[in-house]
Amino acid sequence: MKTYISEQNLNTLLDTLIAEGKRVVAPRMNAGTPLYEPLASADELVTDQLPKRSGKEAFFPLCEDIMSYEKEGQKVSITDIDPARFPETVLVGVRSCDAAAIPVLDAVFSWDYKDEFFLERRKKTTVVGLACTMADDACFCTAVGLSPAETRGSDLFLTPVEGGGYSCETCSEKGEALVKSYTALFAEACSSKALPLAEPQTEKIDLQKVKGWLDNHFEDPAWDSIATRCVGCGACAFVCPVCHCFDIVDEGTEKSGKRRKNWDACGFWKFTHHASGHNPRDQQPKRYRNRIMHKFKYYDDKFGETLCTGCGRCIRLCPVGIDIAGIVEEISKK
Amino acid sequence: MHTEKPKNSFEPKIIAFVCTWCTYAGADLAGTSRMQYPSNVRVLKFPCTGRIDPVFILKAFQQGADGVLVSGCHPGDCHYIAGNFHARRRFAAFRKLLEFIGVDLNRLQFSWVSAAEGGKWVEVVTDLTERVRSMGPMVEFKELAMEEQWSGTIDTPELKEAYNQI
Amino acid sequence: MSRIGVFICHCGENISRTVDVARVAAEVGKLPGVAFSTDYKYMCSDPGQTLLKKTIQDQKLSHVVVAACSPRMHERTFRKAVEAAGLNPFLCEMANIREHCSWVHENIEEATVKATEIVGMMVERVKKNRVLPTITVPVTKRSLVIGGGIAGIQAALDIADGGHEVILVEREPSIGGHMAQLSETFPTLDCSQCIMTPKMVDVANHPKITLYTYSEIELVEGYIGNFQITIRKKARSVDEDKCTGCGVCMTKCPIKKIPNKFDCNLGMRPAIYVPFPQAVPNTPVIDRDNCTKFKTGKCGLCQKVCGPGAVDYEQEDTLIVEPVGAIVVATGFDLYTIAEKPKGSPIKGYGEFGHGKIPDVIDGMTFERLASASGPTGGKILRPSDGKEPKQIVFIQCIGSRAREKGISYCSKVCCMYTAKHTMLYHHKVHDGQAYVFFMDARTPGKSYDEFWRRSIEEEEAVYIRGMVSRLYQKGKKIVVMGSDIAVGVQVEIEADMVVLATAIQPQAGADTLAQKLGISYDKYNFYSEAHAKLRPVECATAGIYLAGACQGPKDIPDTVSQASAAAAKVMALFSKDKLEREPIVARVKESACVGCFACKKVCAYGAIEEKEIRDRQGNLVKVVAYVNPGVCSGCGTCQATCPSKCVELDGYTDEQIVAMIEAL
Amino acid sequence: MTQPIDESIYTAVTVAIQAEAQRILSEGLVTAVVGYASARRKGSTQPIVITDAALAEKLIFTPACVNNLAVYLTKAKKEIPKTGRIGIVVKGCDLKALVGLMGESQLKREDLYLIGVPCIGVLGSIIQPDTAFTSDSIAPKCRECDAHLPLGCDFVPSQQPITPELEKKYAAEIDRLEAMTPAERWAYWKEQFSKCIKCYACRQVCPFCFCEQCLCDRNKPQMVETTPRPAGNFAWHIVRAMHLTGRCAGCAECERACPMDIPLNLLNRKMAKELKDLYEYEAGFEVNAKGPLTMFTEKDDQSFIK
Repeated sequence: MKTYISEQNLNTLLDTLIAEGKRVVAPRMNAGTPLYEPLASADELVTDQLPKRSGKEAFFPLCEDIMSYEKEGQKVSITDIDPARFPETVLVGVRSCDAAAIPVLDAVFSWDYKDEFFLERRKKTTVVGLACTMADDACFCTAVGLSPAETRGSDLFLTPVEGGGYSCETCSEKGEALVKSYTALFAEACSSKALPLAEPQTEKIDLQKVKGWLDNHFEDPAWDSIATRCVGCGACAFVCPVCHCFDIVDEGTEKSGKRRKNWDACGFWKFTHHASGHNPRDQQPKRYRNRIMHKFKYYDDKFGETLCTGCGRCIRLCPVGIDIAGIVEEISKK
Repeated sequence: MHTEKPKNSFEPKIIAFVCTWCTYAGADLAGTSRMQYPSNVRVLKFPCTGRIDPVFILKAFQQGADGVLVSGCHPGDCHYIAGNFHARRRFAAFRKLLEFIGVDLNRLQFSWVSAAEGGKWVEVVTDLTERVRSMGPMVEFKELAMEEQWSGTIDTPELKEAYNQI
Repeated sequence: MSRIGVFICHCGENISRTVDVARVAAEVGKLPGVAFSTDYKYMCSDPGQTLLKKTIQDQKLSHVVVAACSPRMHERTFRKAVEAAGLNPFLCEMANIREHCSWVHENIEEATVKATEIVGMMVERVKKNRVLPTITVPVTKRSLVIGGGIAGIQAALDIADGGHEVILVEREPSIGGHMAQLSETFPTLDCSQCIMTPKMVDVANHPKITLYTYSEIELVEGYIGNFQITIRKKARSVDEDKCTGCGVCMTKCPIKKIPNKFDCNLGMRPAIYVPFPQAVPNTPVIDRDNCTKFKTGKCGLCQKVCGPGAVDYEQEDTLIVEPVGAIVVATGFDLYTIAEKPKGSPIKGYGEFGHGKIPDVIDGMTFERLASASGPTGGKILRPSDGKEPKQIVFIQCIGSRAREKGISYCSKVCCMYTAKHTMLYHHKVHDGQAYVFFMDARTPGKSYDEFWRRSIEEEEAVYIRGMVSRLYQKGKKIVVMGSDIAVGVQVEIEADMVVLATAIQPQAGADTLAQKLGISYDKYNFYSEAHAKLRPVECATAGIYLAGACQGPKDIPDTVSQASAAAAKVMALFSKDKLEREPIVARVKESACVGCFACKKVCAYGAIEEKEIRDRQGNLVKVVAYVNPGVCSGCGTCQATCPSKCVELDGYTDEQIVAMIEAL
Repeated sequence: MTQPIDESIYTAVTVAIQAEAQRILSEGLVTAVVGYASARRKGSTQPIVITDAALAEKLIFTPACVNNLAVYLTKAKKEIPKTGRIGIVVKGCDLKALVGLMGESQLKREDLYLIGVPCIGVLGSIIQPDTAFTSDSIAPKCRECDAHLPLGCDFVPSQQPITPELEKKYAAEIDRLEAMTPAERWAYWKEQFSKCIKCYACRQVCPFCFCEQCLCDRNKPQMVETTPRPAGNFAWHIVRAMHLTGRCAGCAECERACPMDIPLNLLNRKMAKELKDLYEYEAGFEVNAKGPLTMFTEKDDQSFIK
C-alpha cells in the first residue's frame, strides 16, 4: 500500500514519537559529522547526507554492557542485563544500503546462537527506510545487486517525490502499525512523481565469479599487492553496515566491574592474536584477505548472500585509499 | 575537640603521588611531629617522581579523585640524580594537555616537599584539600565514567539516579 | 584467589587512640582475596612477629599486609619475619596508618575511614606483588686506578696495602703528575719531590700494583664488580723488561733541543728521554715526532749504544684487557691556557695579559719549575727572556677563576695559597727583590693556611694590592702593570721584571671523552660529578666508579690525598664481600614488546640500559632491544614512565601494582 | 574567498619522480620505492610499493597524495621489504617524521633514498578525491607549512613550489580554545570524542605509533579502557597526545584519517606550541640524540611547581 507524508508531517511524526518517549534515531549532525543518533527534535533530521556510520548500531551497539560483577571476600556475584530496559526505537531516514544490511545481520545473530541483545533491540525497533537520490563514485549498491530504491530491511520505506514530501511504502507489519498509529499524518495516496534516484556508476559485478576465484585462491600473490598498503586500522569495519565482529572485555576494578561487548575489526593485529603469542594472521595482507573472504565467500557459504551492500563508506574513509569495489571488480575479471 | 562537620558537606578525594625519599619522608615527619591536616589525602609511594607516569594522574581522576598532588624532591636533591628533572618536564607538558582538554588545573598540584619539610607537606595538603573542597566535586570524569555511547545506553532509573548523584 | 593476611597494629595506643583498629580489621576482612585479618598491640614486638609467622603457616597465607607505622621504619623488620615464615619477603607490604593517619588526625571516624582505605589500597597492591629474588653480583676483587698523580698513587697504594690487586694507568711516560713538578708545598714548605718520589717508588715496587705508564684507557665495558678494561699501551720504542735505566741513550742522542713539557718548556730534553730524573719507571721513551730515526730512517744511535738491546723501533701499541671490579678516576687537572680562546670552549682567554707573547709573563707552574732545585735553572729565579734575576715581580691572582664573563665562575681554591708560597720562595732566593700581589680577596681556610698567608706579608714582605690589573704591556725590558688598589682607591702602575699569573685549574684535556667511556657524568667545565655533593662526594652515580683529586674539582694536596684514601676505602668495602647483594627493585625489559626506541636509555642517569641484539636461530638479526643491567640499575623507574609501551617495568613498582592501588580508591 | 591554487608544477614533479625511481631501481641503488599511484576513482591515489623499474611510470604526485608514507617504514608495518636501501617519496612534512624516526633509532639514513617533493600542498580530505585544489580544500597543515622544499633529500625535482599566503587555522583554533573556560573546552572535546569509535585509524597512520604493543591495548593492567565509551575515548586521546608530545612534527595524518572528523591534530599542535614555548623545541628539523621529554636542563621552568 502506498501513502504519502509531507515533510512537515514527517517532522510532526518524529516529534510526536519523541514526546511519547520513544527513541528516534536518524541522521543528524554531531560536531559537524553526519551520524545516526537519537534526535532531540525533528529539526535535527538531516536527509541530504549519508551518515558516516551505518545504522547497525541501533541493534548492535558500538559498546554495550552484558553483565556486571561484584566481589566481596572470597565471593563473586554477577548481575545480568535486563533486555526489557532496551528502549523502543524508530530508526528513520535509513538509506537503502543501510536498511538492506539489517536482514544480513539478522541472519548472523539468530543463527547457531540467538543473540538476545541484538534480537531484543531488533524487535523493539521500527526501520523507516529512505530511497537514495545521490551517489558518488564510491557508491556501488547496484554492483552487488541492490538498488537505491531497495526496500529490503525497511518496515516503512520513504521515497522523496517532486514538490516535497515522500511517498511511503509499508513493507512489514511494524511499518503498517506505525502508519496506522499516526494515520492522520499520512495522505492516502501519492500522486507526485518520485525524484530521480541515484545512479551509482559501478557496473554490476558477477559475485559468483568472485566467489569462485576466492574459493580457489586463499594463497595468491595478488593479496600482497592488494593489501600491502593496509595499515591495520578498523575504520572500514566500523563504518561498514554489515561487519559484525565483536570483542568481549571486562572493565572495572578488583571489587566490581562490567563485562562489555564492543565492535572489533579483522584488520586489527590483535584480532587473531592468541594468548600463546602466536598469530595465524601475522601480516596485514592476511588480515585484509580475511575481510574480502568473509564478505564475498565465507558469508555466502553460510547464508547464501554477500556480506556487502555497496554503501561505499569503506572506500571513502580508508586512510590509504583501499577500494573494495575496485578490488572485487578486478577479481571478477580474473 | 572533635568538631562536627555538617552532614552531606562535600569531602573531596585527594590522591597524592609522592617519592619515597623526600615527600613520603616529609609526610612521615609531619606525623612524628603530630601536625594535623585534613584526612582526605591518600598517598601512593613511588621510588622517584621519575617513575610517575602521567597516565596515573589520568587514572586517578577517572577513579574519582577530585584533586591530585604530585610531589617529590627539590631540584638537585633527587636520590636518583635526575629523576625529578625528567618528571618536571613531563608534567610541565602533561598539565598543559589536561588544561587544553578542559581540566581545571586548580585540581592538579605539583610540589617539591623535602624530607625536612613536614610543615610544608601539611600546608600543601591542606591548601589543596580546601581549594578542591571549595571547587566542588570533579564531575567531568565521573560523568564520563557513567556515560555510554547512545547505542549502548540502557534507560534505568537506578542509573539516572546515580548520575544525578554526582 | 590470593589468601591475604592483614595485621593491624595498635602501636600501643599510638594508632588505636584515633583509629578503631578492630573496625579496620573487620572492614578489610571483607575485601576480595583477604583470608585473615586481625589487630594486635605491638606487631613489631617479638610476640607480634611470632603471631605473624604462625598465622602465615596456619592460614597458608599467600601475601601479607602489616598496617602499622611508616615502611621507612619497619618494612625491613616485617619482610624479614615473612621470609622466616617461608614467604618471599617482597610479598609483604606495609600500610602506613600511624605517621600518615593516626598521628595527623584527631577525629576517630575520619581516621578510621582513612586507615581502612589505606589498608585496602595496600591489599590491592600486595595482590599484584611478585616473588622477587635478591640480586647477587659477583665481584672481581681487582681495581683500576686511572691517573698516576698524587691522587692515583695514594688510592693505588691504599688499595694494594689492603691486599687487593691494582692496575694503575698513567698517560705520561712517568707517574708523578703535577705534584712532581712542584718545588715546595704549602703550608710547610716541604720539598715536593722529597715527599713524592718515595711514594712513586713504592708504587713501582708494590707486588700488588701493576703499572701501565704511557698508556690510555681505550674501552670500558661491564658494570660494578665486573668491568672489562681495555688499555692501550702506547709504543715506547724501549723494551721495559730489558732497559736498565742507565741513560746512555739519552746522553748520546744527537737531538737535544726539544722543549721539556715537564719543565714547562723552559728546559730541553733529547728525543729519547725520561721526563725527569726521578721518573718511575726510569725507562726512556722515544718521542717519535722529533726522532731522526723515525723522521728520516737514518741515525739509530740509541739502539747502537744500548747495552741490553732494549731500544726497539718496531714496537707497536698493544691492547691489554684487564678485568676489574672497581675503578678510581684520578685524572687530575691542567692549568688554564690563557693566551687565547680555546676552540669550541665557552672560555674566553686572557690575550690582553700577553701570556705567550711576552716571554716574562709566566704561569704559576712555570714559576714552580724556576724555583725547583731540580728545575731548568737549578732553583734560581731567572727571567726566561734574558736569564736575569727579576728584582720586581708581580703576581696576579684569579686569572680565569671567578671570572664569569670569561667563562669560569668557580674558585680554583689553591691559587691564594700557592701565590703566597711563591712570594716566600722568591724572597728567599732574591733577597733584594720586591714581590707585589694583585688579589681580589685571600681565601685561606685550612689548617695553618691563614697563618701561612699572613707570614708572606708580615715576614716575607710581599705587598698585597687589592684590585685587578686592567692592563699590562712590554716597555723595553720591563713589563708595565697597571691596576687599581681599591682599598686605597688609587691607580697603581708597577714596572715589573716578571709577571706570574695564577691561572685557573681545569680538568685534563679529554676528560669528557674518558667520562663517556666510563659512563659517568660531568659538569659544564668537564669536572666529574659526584653522586651527591655532600653525602656521596667520592662515588660517581655510576656504581663501582669512584673519584679522587682535582678531576672532580679544584683541590690542594691534603684534600686530594684524603679523597684518594676515601675512594680506596670505598673500593675495599666493595671488595669485602665475594658477592654484591642488592634489593631486587630494578627495571626489566619485556623484549618481545620492545621496539628499541631507547627512550629509556636516554633518561637513565646510571647508564644501566644497554642495546641488545635479538637474533633468530639462524643467527639473523631480528631487532635491537633495550636491556637493563640489574647490577647497575638503581631502581628509580624513570625508564618505565618514559617508555611509551611500558615494556620496561620496575619490579616492586609495576603498573599493575600502582593501578591496583589507584583503583582501590 | 575561495581561490584556486596553481598545482601545475606537479605534472613536472611527477615526471621527475618517475625518472628518478626508474633510475635508482634499474641501477640497483634501492630494492623498492614507496610512492603514490593513481587509483580507480577519479583523482584518487594510493600508496604503492614498486620493486620493478618498469613500473616506475605508475608513480605520480597530485594534491590527492596526502599520505605520509613514512608509516610504511616503521617496524609496526612489517610488510615492506626490509632488505637493502628503500626509496621513498616524501613531502616536507613527511620528511620531518623520518627525521624523528631516525632520532628514535627506528630508521637509518643510509638505508633510505629520499625523493623529496617540491610541495605546494595537498588536499585536506580525500573522501571525494576529485576535488578542485583551492584555498578552501587545501589541508590545514599546508596553510602553516614551513617545509615546502624538503631539505637533505637525495633527490628533489627542480621545480620551485610557489605557495599562496593563507591564514593559519590551527593557530587560530588553538587561540579560540585557549580563550574558553575549562568547562567550555571540556564540552568541546566531549562532543568531539563522542564520535570516536576506537577504530585506531589515528594510531595506525601515525609514523610515531610504532610500538609493537600499544599501551592502550594492554589489559594487565588496563591502563586505558579499550571500549569506545566516552571515558575510554577521552583517556585514549589524552594518552595519544601525550605520547606524541615532543615527537609529532605535524603531518596531520591522524586528523585526516579519522573517519569521524575529530580535529586530532589540534591536540598535537597545541603540545608542539607548548614545547616550543617551554624548551624552544621544534620536532622534525634535525636528528636529535634526545627528544625534549627525554632530556632536561637544571634551569627548566618550574613556575607551576609550588
